[in-house]
Amino acid sequence: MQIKIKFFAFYKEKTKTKNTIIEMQQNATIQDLSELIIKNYPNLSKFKNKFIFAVNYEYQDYKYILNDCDEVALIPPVSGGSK
Amino acid sequence: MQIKIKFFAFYKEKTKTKNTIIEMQQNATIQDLSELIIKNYPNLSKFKNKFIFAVNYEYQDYKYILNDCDEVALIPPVSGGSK
Amino acid sequence: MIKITFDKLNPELITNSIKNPNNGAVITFLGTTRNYTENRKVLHLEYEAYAPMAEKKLNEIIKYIQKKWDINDIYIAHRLGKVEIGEISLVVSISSPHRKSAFIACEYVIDTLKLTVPIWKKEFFQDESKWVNEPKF
Amino acid sequence: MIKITFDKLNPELITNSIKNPNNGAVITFLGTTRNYTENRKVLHLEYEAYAPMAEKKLNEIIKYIQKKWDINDIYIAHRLGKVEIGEISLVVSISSPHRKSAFIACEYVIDTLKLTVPIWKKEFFQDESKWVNEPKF
Repeated sequence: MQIKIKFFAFYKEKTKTKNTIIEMQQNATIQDLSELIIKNYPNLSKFKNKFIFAVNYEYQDYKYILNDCDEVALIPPVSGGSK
Repeated sequence: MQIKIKFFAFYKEKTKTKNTIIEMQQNATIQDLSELIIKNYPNLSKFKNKFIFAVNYEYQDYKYILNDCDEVALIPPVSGGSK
Repeated sequence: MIKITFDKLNPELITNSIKNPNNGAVITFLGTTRNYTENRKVLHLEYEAYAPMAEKKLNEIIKYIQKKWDINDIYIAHRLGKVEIGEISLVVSISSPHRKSAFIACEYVIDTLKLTVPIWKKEFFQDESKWVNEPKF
Repeated sequence: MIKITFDKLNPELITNSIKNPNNGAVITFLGTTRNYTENRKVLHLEYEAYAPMAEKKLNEIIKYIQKKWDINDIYIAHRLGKVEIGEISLVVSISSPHRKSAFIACEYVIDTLKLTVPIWKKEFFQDESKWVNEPKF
Protein backbone atom coordinates (compact mmCIF):
# COMPACT_ATOMS: atom_id res chain seq x y z
CA MET A 1 0.00 0.00 0.00
CA GLN A 2 1.02 3.61 -0.49
CA ILE A 3 1.42 6.09 2.33
CA LYS A 4 1.70 9.85 1.71
CA ILE A 5 4.31 11.43 3.97
CA LYS A 6 4.50 15.15 4.76
CA PHE A 7 7.40 16.94 6.45
CA PHE A 8 7.13 20.39 7.99
CA ALA A 9 9.35 23.16 9.32
CA PHE A 10 12.43 21.68 11.02
CA TYR A 11 11.92 18.22 9.52
CA LYS A 12 11.24 19.62 6.05
CA GLU A 13 14.58 21.42 6.15
CA LYS A 14 16.47 18.40 7.48
CA THR A 15 15.03 16.03 4.86
CA LYS A 16 14.89 18.63 2.08
CA THR A 17 11.53 17.02 1.40
CA LYS A 18 8.00 18.40 1.69
CA ASN A 19 5.94 15.47 0.38
CA THR A 20 6.81 11.92 -0.55
CA ILE A 21 5.13 8.57 -0.99
CA ILE A 22 6.38 5.43 0.74
CA GLU A 23 5.40 1.90 -0.26
CA MET A 24 4.58 -0.23 2.80
CA GLN A 25 3.21 -3.68 3.52
CA GLN A 26 -0.39 -4.20 4.66
CA ASN A 27 -0.85 -3.75 8.43
CA ALA A 28 2.30 -1.67 8.77
CA THR A 29 2.26 0.54 11.87
CA ILE A 30 3.55 4.01 12.59
CA GLN A 31 6.41 2.26 14.38
CA ASP A 32 7.34 0.58 11.07
CA LEU A 33 7.01 3.89 9.22
CA SER A 34 9.21 5.62 11.78
CA GLU A 35 11.98 3.10 11.12
CA LEU A 36 11.58 3.44 7.38
CA ILE A 37 11.88 7.22 7.64
CA ILE A 38 15.14 6.94 9.56
CA LYS A 39 16.46 4.52 6.97
CA ASN A 40 15.56 6.91 4.15
CA TYR A 41 16.68 10.06 6.00
CA PRO A 42 19.56 8.98 8.27
CA ASN A 43 20.17 12.53 9.54
CA LEU A 44 16.81 12.29 11.37
CA SER A 45 17.90 9.26 13.38
CA LYS A 46 19.00 11.28 16.42
CA PHE A 47 15.51 12.85 16.65
CA LYS A 48 13.70 9.51 16.45
CA ASN A 49 12.45 9.45 20.05
CA LYS A 50 10.93 12.94 19.51
CA PHE A 51 8.85 11.92 16.49
CA ILE A 52 5.16 12.82 16.68
CA PHE A 53 2.86 11.63 13.91
CA ALA A 54 -0.52 12.68 12.63
CA VAL A 55 -2.57 10.44 10.36
CA ASN A 56 -5.27 12.16 8.31
CA TYR A 57 -5.04 15.28 10.54
CA GLU A 58 -5.23 13.39 13.86
CA TYR A 59 -2.40 12.65 16.30
CA GLN A 60 -1.75 8.88 16.53
CA ASP A 61 0.63 6.75 18.56
CA TYR A 62 3.23 4.21 17.36
CA LYS A 63 0.84 1.23 17.48
CA TYR A 64 -1.52 2.79 14.95
CA ILE A 65 -2.06 0.50 11.92
CA LEU A 66 -1.83 2.39 8.64
CA ASN A 67 -4.24 2.10 5.70
CA ASP A 68 -3.67 2.55 1.99
CA CYS A 69 -3.58 6.24 0.97
CA ASP A 70 -3.24 7.51 4.54
CA GLU A 71 -1.70 10.98 4.80
CA VAL A 72 0.93 10.85 7.54
CA ALA A 73 2.67 13.99 8.81
CA LEU A 74 5.81 14.10 10.92
CA ILE A 75 4.95 16.91 13.32
CA PRO A 76 7.72 19.04 14.85
CA PRO A 77 7.14 20.50 18.34
CA VAL A 78 4.42 23.11 18.01
CA SER A 79 5.04 26.81 18.71
CA GLY A 80 2.12 28.74 17.28
CA GLY A 81 1.57 32.38 18.10
CA SER A 82 3.76 34.27 20.52
CA LYS A 83 4.21 33.63 24.24
CA MET B 1 -16.81 75.97 58.33
CA GLN B 2 -18.19 75.37 54.86
CA ILE B 3 -18.48 71.91 53.31
CA LYS B 4 -19.13 71.44 49.60
CA ILE B 5 -21.60 68.60 48.98
CA LYS B 6 -22.01 66.79 45.66
CA PHE B 7 -24.86 64.43 44.74
CA PHE B 8 -24.69 62.00 41.84
CA ALA B 9 -26.95 59.76 39.81
CA PHE B 10 -29.71 58.30 42.01
CA TYR B 11 -29.07 60.77 44.86
CA LYS B 12 -28.90 63.72 42.47
CA GLU B 13 -32.35 62.83 41.15
CA LYS B 14 -33.82 62.26 44.61
CA THR B 15 -32.49 65.55 46.01
CA LYS B 16 -32.87 67.46 42.74
CA THR B 17 -29.48 68.86 43.72
CA LYS B 18 -26.07 68.50 42.10
CA ASN B 19 -23.95 70.75 44.33
CA THR B 20 -24.62 72.57 47.53
CA ILE B 21 -22.74 74.09 50.44
CA ILE B 22 -23.50 73.24 54.05
CA GLU B 23 -22.36 75.25 57.03
CA MET B 24 -21.03 73.00 59.83
CA GLN B 25 -19.31 73.39 63.16
CA GLN B 26 -15.58 72.77 63.60
CA ASN B 27 -14.74 69.07 64.13
CA ALA B 28 -18.00 67.91 62.60
CA THR B 29 -17.79 64.31 61.33
CA ILE B 30 -19.29 62.55 58.35
CA GLN B 31 -21.79 61.10 60.83
CA ASP B 32 -22.92 64.65 61.63
CA LEU B 33 -23.06 65.50 57.94
CA SER B 34 -25.11 62.39 57.22
CA GLU B 35 -27.73 63.49 59.75
CA LEU B 36 -27.77 67.00 58.35
CA ILE B 37 -28.34 65.66 54.84
CA ILE B 38 -31.33 63.65 56.00
CA LYS B 39 -32.73 66.69 57.76
CA ASN B 40 -32.35 68.79 54.59
CA TYR B 41 -33.52 66.03 52.21
CA PRO B 42 -36.03 63.91 54.17
CA ASN B 43 -36.77 61.65 51.20
CA LEU B 44 -33.23 60.24 51.56
CA SER B 45 -33.84 59.08 55.12
CA LYS B 46 -34.75 55.52 54.15
CA PHE B 47 -31.39 55.15 52.33
CA LYS B 48 -29.36 56.44 55.27
CA ASN B 49 -27.73 53.13 56.17
CA LYS B 50 -26.55 52.78 52.54
CA PHE B 51 -24.75 56.14 52.46
CA ILE B 52 -21.15 56.02 51.24
CA PHE B 53 -19.09 59.19 51.36
CA ALA B 54 -15.96 60.39 49.66
CA VAL B 55 -13.99 63.37 50.94
CA ASN B 56 -11.70 65.07 48.44
CA TYR B 57 -11.94 62.04 46.10
CA GLU B 58 -11.23 59.42 48.79
CA TYR B 59 -13.70 57.06 50.48
CA GLN B 60 -14.01 57.85 54.21
CA ASP B 61 -15.95 56.32 57.07
CA TYR B 62 -18.44 57.95 59.43
CA LYS B 63 -15.83 58.88 62.05
CA TYR B 64 -13.91 61.05 59.60
CA ILE B 65 -13.51 64.63 60.89
CA LEU B 66 -14.26 67.22 58.24
CA ASN B 67 -12.19 70.30 57.44
CA ASP B 68 -13.19 73.67 56.06
CA CYS B 69 -13.69 73.61 52.27
CA ASP B 70 -13.73 69.80 52.05
CA GLU B 71 -15.52 68.45 48.98
CA VAL B 72 -17.80 65.65 50.14
CA ALA B 73 -19.66 63.41 47.70
CA LEU B 74 -22.54 61.10 48.51
CA ILE B 75 -21.65 58.08 46.39
CA PRO B 76 -24.41 55.79 45.07
CA PRO B 77 -23.57 52.09 44.58
CA VAL B 78 -21.13 51.90 41.70
CA SER B 79 -21.98 50.12 38.43
CA GLY B 80 -19.42 51.21 35.84
CA GLY B 81 -19.06 49.39 32.53
CA SER B 82 -21.09 46.32 31.66
CA LYS B 83 -21.09 42.97 33.41
CA MET C 1 -3.49 56.36 30.13
CA ILE C 2 -7.01 57.20 31.26
CA LYS C 3 -9.86 58.72 29.32
CA ILE C 4 -13.34 59.51 30.66
CA THR C 5 -15.27 61.04 27.82
CA PHE C 6 -18.65 61.80 26.28
CA ASP C 7 -17.21 60.95 22.84
CA LYS C 8 -17.50 57.54 21.19
CA LEU C 9 -14.64 55.25 22.16
CA ASN C 10 -12.27 54.10 19.43
CA PRO C 11 -10.78 50.73 20.45
CA GLU C 12 -8.50 50.57 17.38
CA LEU C 13 -6.75 53.82 18.33
CA ILE C 14 -6.49 52.69 21.95
CA THR C 15 -5.07 49.25 21.12
CA ASN C 16 -2.62 50.71 18.60
CA SER C 17 -1.42 53.30 21.09
CA ILE C 18 -0.35 50.61 23.57
CA LYS C 19 1.08 48.08 21.08
CA ASN C 20 4.79 47.93 21.65
CA PRO C 21 7.50 45.80 19.98
CA ASN C 22 8.85 44.87 23.43
CA ASN C 23 5.55 43.19 24.24
CA GLY C 24 4.22 40.04 22.66
CA ALA C 25 0.69 40.14 24.03
CA VAL C 26 -2.08 42.72 23.81
CA ILE C 27 -5.42 42.08 25.49
CA THR C 28 -8.33 44.41 24.83
CA PHE C 29 -11.61 44.20 26.68
CA LEU C 30 -14.68 45.95 25.28
CA GLY C 31 -17.76 46.41 27.41
CA THR C 32 -20.71 46.95 25.11
CA THR C 33 -24.30 47.89 25.73
CA ARG C 34 -26.60 44.89 25.68
CA ASN C 35 -30.10 44.91 24.21
CA TYR C 36 -31.58 42.93 27.10
CA THR C 37 -31.05 42.93 30.86
CA GLU C 38 -32.82 40.24 32.87
CA ASN C 39 -35.14 39.63 29.90
CA ARG C 40 -36.17 43.28 29.67
CA LYS C 41 -35.51 45.14 26.42
CA VAL C 42 -33.13 48.05 26.97
CA LEU C 43 -33.57 51.12 24.74
CA HIS C 44 -30.30 52.84 25.64
CA LEU C 45 -28.03 53.57 28.59
CA GLU C 46 -26.66 56.64 30.27
CA TYR C 47 -23.44 56.85 32.25
CA GLU C 48 -22.58 59.49 34.82
CA ALA C 49 -19.25 59.91 36.61
CA TYR C 50 -17.71 61.81 39.47
CA ALA C 51 -14.92 62.46 36.99
CA PRO C 52 -11.99 63.74 39.09
CA MET C 53 -12.48 60.99 41.68
CA ALA C 54 -12.94 58.36 38.95
CA GLU C 55 -9.62 59.43 37.42
CA LYS C 56 -7.90 59.27 40.80
CA LYS C 57 -9.28 55.76 41.46
CA LEU C 58 -8.32 54.54 37.97
CA ASN C 59 -4.81 55.93 38.48
CA GLU C 60 -4.56 53.96 41.74
CA ILE C 61 -5.62 50.79 39.89
CA ILE C 62 -3.02 51.39 37.19
CA LYS C 63 -0.25 52.01 39.74
CA TYR C 64 -1.22 48.80 41.54
CA ILE C 65 -1.12 46.55 38.48
CA GLN C 66 2.11 48.17 37.25
CA LYS C 67 3.73 47.27 40.55
CA LYS C 68 2.12 43.87 41.07
CA TRP C 69 2.34 42.45 37.51
CA ASP C 70 5.11 44.60 36.04
CA ILE C 71 2.82 45.94 33.31
CA ASN C 72 3.70 49.26 31.73
CA ASP C 73 1.29 49.71 28.91
CA ILE C 74 -2.35 50.12 29.87
CA TYR C 75 -5.19 52.26 28.61
CA ILE C 76 -8.59 52.57 30.34
CA ALA C 77 -11.36 54.49 28.62
CA HIS C 78 -14.94 54.95 29.87
CA ARG C 79 -17.77 56.53 27.95
CA LEU C 80 -20.23 58.92 29.63
CA GLY C 81 -23.65 60.21 28.64
CA LYS C 82 -26.11 58.44 26.37
CA VAL C 83 -24.82 55.16 24.93
CA GLU C 84 -26.82 53.31 22.30
CA ILE C 85 -27.26 49.51 22.19
CA GLY C 86 -24.16 47.80 20.81
CA GLU C 87 -21.93 50.81 21.47
CA ILE C 88 -18.85 50.55 23.64
CA SER C 89 -18.95 51.91 27.19
CA LEU C 90 -15.60 50.60 28.45
CA VAL C 91 -12.24 49.77 26.88
CA VAL C 92 -9.38 48.24 28.87
CA SER C 93 -6.28 47.50 26.82
CA ILE C 94 -3.10 46.03 28.27
CA SER C 95 0.11 45.03 26.56
CA SER C 96 2.78 42.94 28.22
CA PRO C 97 5.65 40.61 27.39
CA HIS C 98 3.75 38.01 29.44
CA ARG C 99 0.36 36.84 28.28
CA LYS C 100 -0.68 35.32 31.63
CA SER C 101 -0.09 38.45 33.67
CA ALA C 102 -1.83 40.60 31.05
CA PHE C 103 -4.96 38.44 31.39
CA ILE C 104 -4.89 38.55 35.19
CA ALA C 105 -4.26 42.30 35.24
CA CYS C 106 -7.04 42.99 32.73
CA GLU C 107 -9.60 41.09 34.81
CA TYR C 108 -8.35 42.80 37.98
CA VAL C 109 -8.84 46.23 36.38
CA ILE C 110 -12.42 45.49 35.35
CA ASP C 111 -13.40 43.85 38.66
CA THR C 112 -11.92 46.68 40.72
CA LEU C 113 -13.31 49.37 38.45
CA LYS C 114 -16.81 48.00 38.98
CA LEU C 115 -16.35 48.07 42.75
CA THR C 116 -14.56 51.33 43.46
CA VAL C 117 -14.69 53.78 40.56
CA PRO C 118 -17.57 56.29 40.89
CA ILE C 119 -19.32 55.79 37.56
CA TRP C 120 -23.03 55.03 37.42
CA LYS C 121 -25.20 53.44 34.78
CA LYS C 122 -28.86 54.16 34.09
CA GLU C 123 -30.92 51.74 32.03
CA PHE C 124 -33.79 53.10 29.94
CA PHE C 125 -36.63 50.65 29.34
CA GLN C 126 -39.87 51.15 27.40
CA ASP C 127 -41.82 52.11 30.52
CA GLU C 128 -39.24 53.42 33.01
CA SER C 129 -35.59 54.20 33.66
CA LYS C 130 -33.51 52.95 36.56
CA TRP C 131 -30.02 53.36 38.00
CA VAL C 132 -28.25 50.02 38.17
CA ASN C 133 -27.77 49.04 41.84
CA GLU C 134 -30.18 51.74 42.94
CA PRO C 135 -30.28 51.71 46.75
CA LYS C 136 -33.25 49.77 48.09
CA PHE C 137 -34.66 49.85 51.60
CA MET D 1 -14.66 31.45 12.47
CA ILE D 2 -11.12 30.42 11.61
CA LYS D 3 -8.63 32.07 9.29
CA ILE D 4 -5.10 30.86 8.55
CA THR D 5 -3.63 33.28 6.09
CA PHE D 6 -0.50 34.80 4.55
CA ASP D 7 -2.23 38.20 4.56
CA LYS D 8 -1.85 40.78 7.32
CA LEU D 9 -4.38 40.28 10.11
CA ASN D 10 -6.93 43.02 10.70
CA PRO D 11 -8.03 42.90 14.37
CA GLU D 12 -10.61 45.68 13.90
CA LEU D 13 -12.51 43.71 11.26
CA ILE D 14 -12.28 40.57 13.38
CA THR D 15 -13.50 42.23 16.58
CA ASN D 16 -16.32 44.01 14.74
CA SER D 17 -17.43 40.78 13.10
CA ILE D 18 -18.01 39.11 16.48
CA LYS D 19 -19.49 42.10 18.35
CA ASN D 20 -23.09 41.31 19.05
CA PRO D 21 -25.78 43.27 20.91
CA ASN D 22 -26.68 40.14 22.89
CA ASN D 23 -23.19 40.11 24.36
CA GLY D 24 -21.80 42.63 26.82
CA ALA D 25 -18.15 41.59 26.71
CA VAL D 26 -15.64 41.29 23.87
CA ILE D 27 -12.10 40.14 24.60
CA THR D 28 -9.48 40.34 21.88
CA PHE D 29 -6.02 38.89 22.23
CA LEU D 30 -3.27 39.98 19.85
CA GLY D 31 -0.01 38.05 19.67
CA THR D 32 2.62 40.34 18.18
CA THR D 33 6.18 39.76 17.06
CA ARG D 34 8.70 40.84 19.68
CA ASN D 35 11.99 42.52 18.86
CA TYR D 36 13.94 40.45 21.39
CA THR D 37 13.82 36.81 22.48
CA GLU D 38 16.01 35.80 25.42
CA ASN D 39 18.04 38.98 24.93
CA ARG D 40 18.75 38.27 21.25
CA LYS D 41 17.61 40.78 18.65
CA VAL D 42 15.04 39.24 16.29
CA LEU D 43 14.99 40.53 12.69
CA HIS D 44 11.72 38.93 11.66
CA LEU D 45 9.72 35.70 12.04
CA GLU D 46 8.30 33.12 9.73
CA TYR D 47 5.28 30.91 10.41
CA GLU D 48 4.50 27.63 8.68
CA ALA D 49 1.36 25.54 9.15
CA TYR D 50 -0.03 22.14 8.29
CA ALA D 51 -3.09 24.10 7.29
CA PRO D 52 -5.88 21.48 6.97
CA MET D 53 -4.89 19.84 10.26
CA ALA D 54 -4.50 23.24 11.98
CA GLU D 55 -8.05 24.13 10.89
CA LYS D 56 -9.37 20.80 12.16
CA LYS D 57 -7.66 21.28 15.54
CA LEU D 58 -8.89 24.87 15.85
CA ASN D 59 -12.42 23.71 15.05
CA GLU D 60 -12.16 21.17 17.86
CA ILE D 61 -11.03 23.92 20.26
CA ILE D 62 -13.95 26.11 19.22
CA LYS D 63 -16.47 23.29 19.65
CA TYR D 64 -15.06 22.56 23.10
CA ILE D 65 -15.32 26.12 24.40
CA GLN D 66 -18.77 26.55 22.88
CA LYS D 67 -19.94 23.54 24.83
CA LYS D 68 -18.01 24.15 28.05
CA TRP D 69 -18.51 27.93 28.43
CA ASP D 70 -21.59 28.51 26.29
CA ILE D 71 -19.73 30.90 24.00
CA ASN D 72 -21.04 31.37 20.48
CA ASP D 73 -18.99 34.14 19.00
CA ILE D 74 -15.32 33.40 18.48
CA TYR D 75 -12.79 34.22 15.78
CA ILE D 76 -9.29 32.75 15.61
CA ALA D 77 -6.88 34.07 12.98
CA HIS D 78 -3.25 33.03 12.50
CA ARG D 79 -0.78 34.65 10.14
CA LEU D 80 1.65 32.56 8.06
CA GLY D 81 4.85 33.40 6.19
CA LYS D 82 7.17 36.28 6.98
CA VAL D 83 5.99 38.48 9.86
CA GLU D 84 7.86 41.69 10.68
CA ILE D 85 8.59 42.90 14.22
CA GLY D 86 5.50 44.47 15.81
CA GLU D 87 3.13 42.80 13.36
CA ILE D 88 0.33 40.55 14.54
CA SER D 89 0.70 36.79 14.21
CA LEU D 90 -2.38 35.70 16.18
CA VAL D 91 -5.81 37.15 16.92
CA VAL D 92 -8.30 35.47 19.24
CA SER D 93 -11.53 37.38 19.71
CA ILE D 94 -14.42 36.16 21.86
CA SER D 95 -17.70 37.82 22.69
CA SER D 96 -19.99 36.63 25.42
CA PRO D 97 -22.74 37.84 27.73
CA HIS D 98 -20.43 36.78 30.57
CA ARG D 99 -17.09 38.51 31.00
CA LYS D 100 -15.58 35.83 33.28
CA SER D 101 -16.20 32.94 30.92
CA ALA D 102 -14.93 34.95 27.95
CA PHE D 103 -11.62 35.52 29.77
CA ILE D 104 -11.28 31.85 30.73
CA ALA D 105 -12.20 30.67 27.24
CA CYS D 106 -9.78 33.09 25.58
CA GLU D 107 -6.86 31.86 27.69
CA TYR D 108 -7.89 28.25 27.07
CA VAL D 109 -7.88 28.82 23.29
CA ILE D 110 -4.37 30.30 23.32
CA ASP D 111 -2.90 27.70 25.70
CA THR D 112 -4.38 24.80 23.72
CA LEU D 113 -3.47 26.31 20.37
CA LYS D 114 0.17 26.47 21.45
CA LEU D 115 0.13 22.81 22.48
CA THR D 116 -1.84 21.06 19.76
CA VAL D 117 -2.23 23.13 16.61
CA PRO D 118 0.45 22.36 13.97
CA ILE D 119 1.87 25.82 13.33
CA TRP D 120 5.61 26.47 13.62
CA LYS D 121 7.59 29.62 14.16
CA LYS D 122 11.08 30.34 12.88
CA GLU D 123 13.11 33.17 14.40
CA PHE D 124 15.60 35.02 12.22
CA PHE D 125 18.57 36.51 14.09
CA GLN D 126 21.52 38.48 12.72
CA ASP D 127 23.72 35.38 12.44
CA GLU D 128 21.31 32.43 12.16
CA SER D 129 17.70 31.29 12.00
CA LYS D 130 16.05 28.70 14.22
CA TRP D 131 12.73 26.95 14.60
CA VAL D 132 11.25 27.59 18.04
CA ASN D 133 11.27 24.33 20.03
CA GLU D 134 13.56 22.70 17.48
CA PRO D 135 14.08 19.07 18.55
CA LYS D 136 17.32 18.58 20.43
CA PHE D 137 19.08 15.28 21.14
